[in-house]
Amino acid sequence: MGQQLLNAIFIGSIYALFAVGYTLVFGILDILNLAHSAVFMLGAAVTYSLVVNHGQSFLVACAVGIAVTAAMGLVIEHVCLRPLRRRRAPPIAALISTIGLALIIVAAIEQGRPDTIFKSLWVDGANSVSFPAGVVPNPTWYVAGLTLEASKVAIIPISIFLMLVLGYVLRYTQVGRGLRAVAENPRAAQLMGLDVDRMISLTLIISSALGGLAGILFGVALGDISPYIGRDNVEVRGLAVIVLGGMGSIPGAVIGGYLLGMVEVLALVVLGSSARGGVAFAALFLMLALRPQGLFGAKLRERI
Amino acid sequence: MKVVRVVSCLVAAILIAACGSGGGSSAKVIKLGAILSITGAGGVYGPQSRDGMMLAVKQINAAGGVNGVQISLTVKDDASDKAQATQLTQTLIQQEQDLALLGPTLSNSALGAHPLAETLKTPILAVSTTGIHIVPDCNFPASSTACKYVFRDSLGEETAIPDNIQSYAADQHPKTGVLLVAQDDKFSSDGGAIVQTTVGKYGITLLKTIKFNKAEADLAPYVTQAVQLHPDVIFITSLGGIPAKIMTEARKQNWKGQFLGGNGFNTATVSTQAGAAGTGARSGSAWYLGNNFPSNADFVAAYKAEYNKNPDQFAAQGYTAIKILADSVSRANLTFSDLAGDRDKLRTAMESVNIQTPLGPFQFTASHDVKQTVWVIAMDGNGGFTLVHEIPAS
Amino acid sequence: MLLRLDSVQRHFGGVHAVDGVSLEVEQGSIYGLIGPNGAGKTTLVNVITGYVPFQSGGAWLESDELTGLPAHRIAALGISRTFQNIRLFKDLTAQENVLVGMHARRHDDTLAQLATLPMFRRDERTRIEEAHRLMDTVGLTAKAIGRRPAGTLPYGDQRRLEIARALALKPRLLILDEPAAGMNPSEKQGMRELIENLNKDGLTILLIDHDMRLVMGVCTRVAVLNFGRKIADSTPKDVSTDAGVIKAYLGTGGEREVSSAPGASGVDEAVEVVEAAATTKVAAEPENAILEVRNLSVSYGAVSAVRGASLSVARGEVVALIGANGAGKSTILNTLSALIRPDSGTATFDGLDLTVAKPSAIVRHGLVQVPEGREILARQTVLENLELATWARHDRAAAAKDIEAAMKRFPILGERRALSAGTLSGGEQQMLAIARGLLAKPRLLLLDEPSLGLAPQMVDEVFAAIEEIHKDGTTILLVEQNALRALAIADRAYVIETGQILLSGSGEDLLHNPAVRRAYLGG
Amino acid sequence: MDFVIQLFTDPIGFWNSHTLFIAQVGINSIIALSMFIVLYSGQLSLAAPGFMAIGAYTSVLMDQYWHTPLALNIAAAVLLAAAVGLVVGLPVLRLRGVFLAIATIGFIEALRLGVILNLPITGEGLGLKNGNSDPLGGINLVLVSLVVVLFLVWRLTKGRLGAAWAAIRQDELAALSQGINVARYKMIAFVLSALVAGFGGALEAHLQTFVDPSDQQYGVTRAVQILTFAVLGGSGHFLGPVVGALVVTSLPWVFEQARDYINIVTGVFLIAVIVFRPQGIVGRGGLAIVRPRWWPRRARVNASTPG
Repeated sequence: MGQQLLNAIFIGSIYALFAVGYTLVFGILDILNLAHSAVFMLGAAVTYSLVVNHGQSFLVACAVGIAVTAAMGLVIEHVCLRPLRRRRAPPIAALISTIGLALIIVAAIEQGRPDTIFKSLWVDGANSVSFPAGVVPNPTWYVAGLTLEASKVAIIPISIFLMLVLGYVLRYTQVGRGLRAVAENPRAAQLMGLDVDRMISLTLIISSALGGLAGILFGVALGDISPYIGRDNVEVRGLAVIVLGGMGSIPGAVIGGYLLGMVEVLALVVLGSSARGGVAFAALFLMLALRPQGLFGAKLRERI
Repeated sequence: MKVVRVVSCLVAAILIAACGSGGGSSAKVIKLGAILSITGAGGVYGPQSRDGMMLAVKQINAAGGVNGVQISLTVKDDASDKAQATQLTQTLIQQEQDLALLGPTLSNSALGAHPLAETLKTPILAVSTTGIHIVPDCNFPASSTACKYVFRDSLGEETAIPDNIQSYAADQHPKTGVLLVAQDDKFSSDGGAIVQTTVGKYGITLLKTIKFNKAEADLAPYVTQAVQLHPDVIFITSLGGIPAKIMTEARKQNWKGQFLGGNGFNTATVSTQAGAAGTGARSGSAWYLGNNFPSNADFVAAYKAEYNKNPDQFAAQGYTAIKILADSVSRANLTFSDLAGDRDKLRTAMESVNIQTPLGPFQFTASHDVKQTVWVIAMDGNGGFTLVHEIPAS
Repeated sequence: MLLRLDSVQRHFGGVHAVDGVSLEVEQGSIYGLIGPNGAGKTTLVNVITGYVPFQSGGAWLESDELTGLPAHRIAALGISRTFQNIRLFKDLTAQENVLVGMHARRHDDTLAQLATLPMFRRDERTRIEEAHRLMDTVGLTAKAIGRRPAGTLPYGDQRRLEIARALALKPRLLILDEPAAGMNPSEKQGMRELIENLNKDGLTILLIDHDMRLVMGVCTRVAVLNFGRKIADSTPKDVSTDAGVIKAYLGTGGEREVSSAPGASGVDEAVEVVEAAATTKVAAEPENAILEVRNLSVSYGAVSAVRGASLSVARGEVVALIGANGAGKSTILNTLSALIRPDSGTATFDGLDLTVAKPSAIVRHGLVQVPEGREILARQTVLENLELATWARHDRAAAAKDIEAAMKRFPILGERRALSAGTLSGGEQQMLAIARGLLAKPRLLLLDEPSLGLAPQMVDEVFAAIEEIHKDGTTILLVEQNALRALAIADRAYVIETGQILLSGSGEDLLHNPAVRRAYLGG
Repeated sequence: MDFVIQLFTDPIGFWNSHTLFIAQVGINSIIALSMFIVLYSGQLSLAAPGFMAIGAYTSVLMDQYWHTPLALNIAAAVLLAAAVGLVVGLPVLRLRGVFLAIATIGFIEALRLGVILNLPITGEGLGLKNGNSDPLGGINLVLVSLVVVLFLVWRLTKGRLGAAWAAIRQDELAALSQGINVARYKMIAFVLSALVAGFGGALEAHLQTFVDPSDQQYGVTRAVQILTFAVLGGSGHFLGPVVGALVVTSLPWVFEQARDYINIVTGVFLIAVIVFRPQGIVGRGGLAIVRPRWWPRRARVNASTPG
């Protein structure tokens, strides 16, 4: 059971880190950025190929990987969101455009083979790969029959630290106030001299960088990097997390992440493996049916 | 204006088409079509199969073709999508007028494509599908009778897994096992079912069957559950990166037992991904890189020369598939005018194929399944495999 | 007795939006409901029509109790309404809009639809004919606009179409919420005739409007709301001379200025406008203008809000921009702040072309707006609001000092600095909004309706603050409904009417121009 | 390219050698129409694949265990789907926009992973063998059904029901003031869409030799694909979804050469359409479903502010 608890916490941290970026964008733009999972994957993929195919050191690779995903945030804003905003299109439009971008990113990585134009990004096509042993220092300790693996243990402080930083920035800095102002009332924000477009770009950069980092940590800790880790493994779970925590609430996303981790592991231990699959989604459905604003979200605004 | 444009387009189209068709039909050529998953999840296997086939075609044509007739192979990508695989099967048969088909890559696609080929009386040779119901009955609607047109040169899990378990049982006499099976894809579920029915025969008690979904983010909880039962063996039937993930996790959790699996183990990528954790993990394979009997040694050498990388099982099976068809064609004395007739002749010829291939001496069983040696291999811990046993076809 | 309300209560947080209102609407009458902004008129309507639940009290339509029924049931009972800001189905055609209106009295035809029986086709035809009749009734030519998406119709037509849609319900009671808002005199005249004709055909109407002339002219009985309470309920004549009403309506100082409520006499408005224009010499435009607006035209889709307006503001001036609801005042300010882009015309502020500059750049250049409805950030604390206000500035240290200063100037803000701004009262929020505007170091401050919905004493404080700011040398462009107060402190003023500057002059001139007063005070 | 050319030069040959493809387009159109019904009433629901699964499994299982005729199986499938639609709809229909979308995603995945993959009767991960499927012969049935569904949807959007839906999509508050019972009409739309989806699912199963519980079939992937059909084609006009289904399903065939990169093509196509023609290929204003609170102010009454 102890081990299972650890498992829950480890995966919970990754969920949380992924969901924070997701929920940040929703909180400020009221838009579901479905390209976020692709960005998550991109972060892991780029970092991996930098290390393995371009012989960079892990830390350099991470830095570049995060930079790339941050840049991808800008792409999302300029390609998928801003044009729609200009045309006053409703958010469902942004849903579709981000789906489109996600398709493109995943396909690009999936087609990354030694003989294609994407080879500098990725060469393993649809394969799943893992960092070769030794590239990432990853000692494993055995304490009281529990397995503690550095890469996984590290995730917890990293995630918590990042979320505290983000929380601090949003709460106590001028930029944070600006972001919250844009979230609450962009008109007023503009009248106070904020450049709303700038703030939105910033939001997506932060969100995507976090997503990318989450991807890297996922790849390192779970030894699984493939074009599909975003789409298949975390996208819908990310949704579950931000709904559990309350759409748009950062602490909500964090707690939601750990909560989902727990729920899934509990379901496995208590209900058995076969029942587990649907649990996350059943939880998602029930949450929305019973308490749409989530555990920590503000009361839903009636859009009338 | 608009009208003009449309009309001109039409005219152009007709002209192009006219030239196109004018060129094609006359020449005498063996038209083969392959439906493979180049993109999508199946992209892990499709490309290798394709490379293997292409190599074989190249060699044969270079050597003057089959009785002087060149082979033309068109490879179509089904994007790992069942619907597209089936649609492609139809067009290749009815529009491209191919003599015979190869593929598709994935089991669930095969369950759509094979019955169709059967109805359209066109030989189709599976090159990578190892699940249940591929042959003989190919899950064909409303008839338990064997499919006459469906063949398979890929070693079925129904043979590979039991052989593997048997040989390991003989070596180590394990008492207990746990099965980890991905429940949300055909291939893996098939494998799981086979394991469950087999283990009893060799005195292994299955402590628990743990099902999970491929889309699971973290498999650690399942592994923990398995490890905590302290089994002698962990059976893994799943695809892609998952076996490697499980092995790595289990070793980290300090489990020292034996991994047994199926086709999902048999690619270099899996072995590489598993790394040290995979050392000794055994599976029954249709092919072994290190075999140095000529038909394989030559293949490996040629493949390296062509693509400067090692072939894998799927490449070998793809290569073999073309060889099988070529041999059958050479014995089928086709008319090249009556397509339906030729397809039937080819089918009959295929049933009596008996050649040396990279997989070893190759024949079809009465039920069109593979009849070949099973090579029990074990991961060597750095991306390769070592041969453990050689179980000749019974 | 068609409609009867019995001490209806509705609070929002601390705000007594509707506070124990009882009233009775006679069958076949036109019942007027007036009162200054924020008096609770619309809330009362929302309660009657089931959009806002009752807190206490009750309502009856003849024998049917309305209390606690969902909106759609109430509508089905025969109360149809229009909305203060038009809520047509924008993407549906005008005709479709009216057809939707027939929903409640139309039996379900789904099966007939599937069969497309001829008899059904006949129904359809008759319905369409009826829709056209209704459009004609409200003065729309069905042939011309029937097939156009409602959203693309001109403003006046949209108002009329909304009434046609309401009529399609065959209502027992029709509630019109400010049907004449933002209409020019001739349009208003048309609306007035329409209302009278509908009433002639026996329809009972509950009319809410700012325009006293309209209300006083057509209504058989008028109730006056102020801060959620009914302060008068009588014939137009009596109401118009009721001191309490005058005070409530014109704001403090009102009684000094006028002896009877504006528009009490039924003189034709259009005539007066001309009069006004004639009797007022257009004051010479200042030459050292810091803000120059020339032939500005702005529109929302098909609805043109500002038509070739020109105005200018010189350094150190207080300029007032007065006019009726929806006349285009706020639209002009929002165009200056680049929240909306004009169709044509120029607007330059101290060398900066406002028609192309980014909103943020405009603020940085010193043109700051304190928007209508304050738009404070309710979820952030007072202090955070103030700190954000210095966003465009780079002199952090000075900014910090200014914040302290602002909290001294508006002590209430100092006291409440740690509370979230949403908890402030309306007046305090207005103070915060103004303080926020000042912290951006404006060289020109745009004030949009600073006294909107404030209690009289609050209004006094706000205007005191404004004068103080002006003394400190800030140039101010003031948009205000409380024309008396605005003109009282303005150096110059522009009177705007349906998007056009009608006349301009010194505050004094306009203030003492009888025509202007009759035409616009309290409008 | 050959694909398009043959379509013009040799229609008959095209038809004969592409029946499966055409049938798939037909099926996709029907499912897209089910999505259209909810979108048309202003609800962003992604529940269609769930109801398809219910339809498919119901009809195939009935055939397997009771050997009942296809018509009966499909009828039962449709009814069951509608019934489930009612149950699922009750708790979540008050949700707006993406919230409803997410809730319905929860529904379909809970159904697939939680139920279908765990009930022995559904064959779990092995899928379900469909004894009486008719891949090649099914096409006529499909096309006829498409025409019928198309006609029904068209008529529904024309009548009192459709008018109410359109009104709700445009402005729920105003709709209330016209005496429209918004809650009820939303529910009707949701159940009807479930019904159509169930029908489509049963039909699709009839074309397939086995029912495959994969993600592409009844999971989120499929849901997104269907949404793409409806939105791309245009959710304001009943022909939109059909056009959308046709276009998206044909892409890999039309861009034969670029097959490896087809997803990139599709992605670019999606973004282009949504940016330059948000209302979709067909129709106008189809996307007026939800607006974020911070979008520059449009006519929006806040019923709770006095004055």
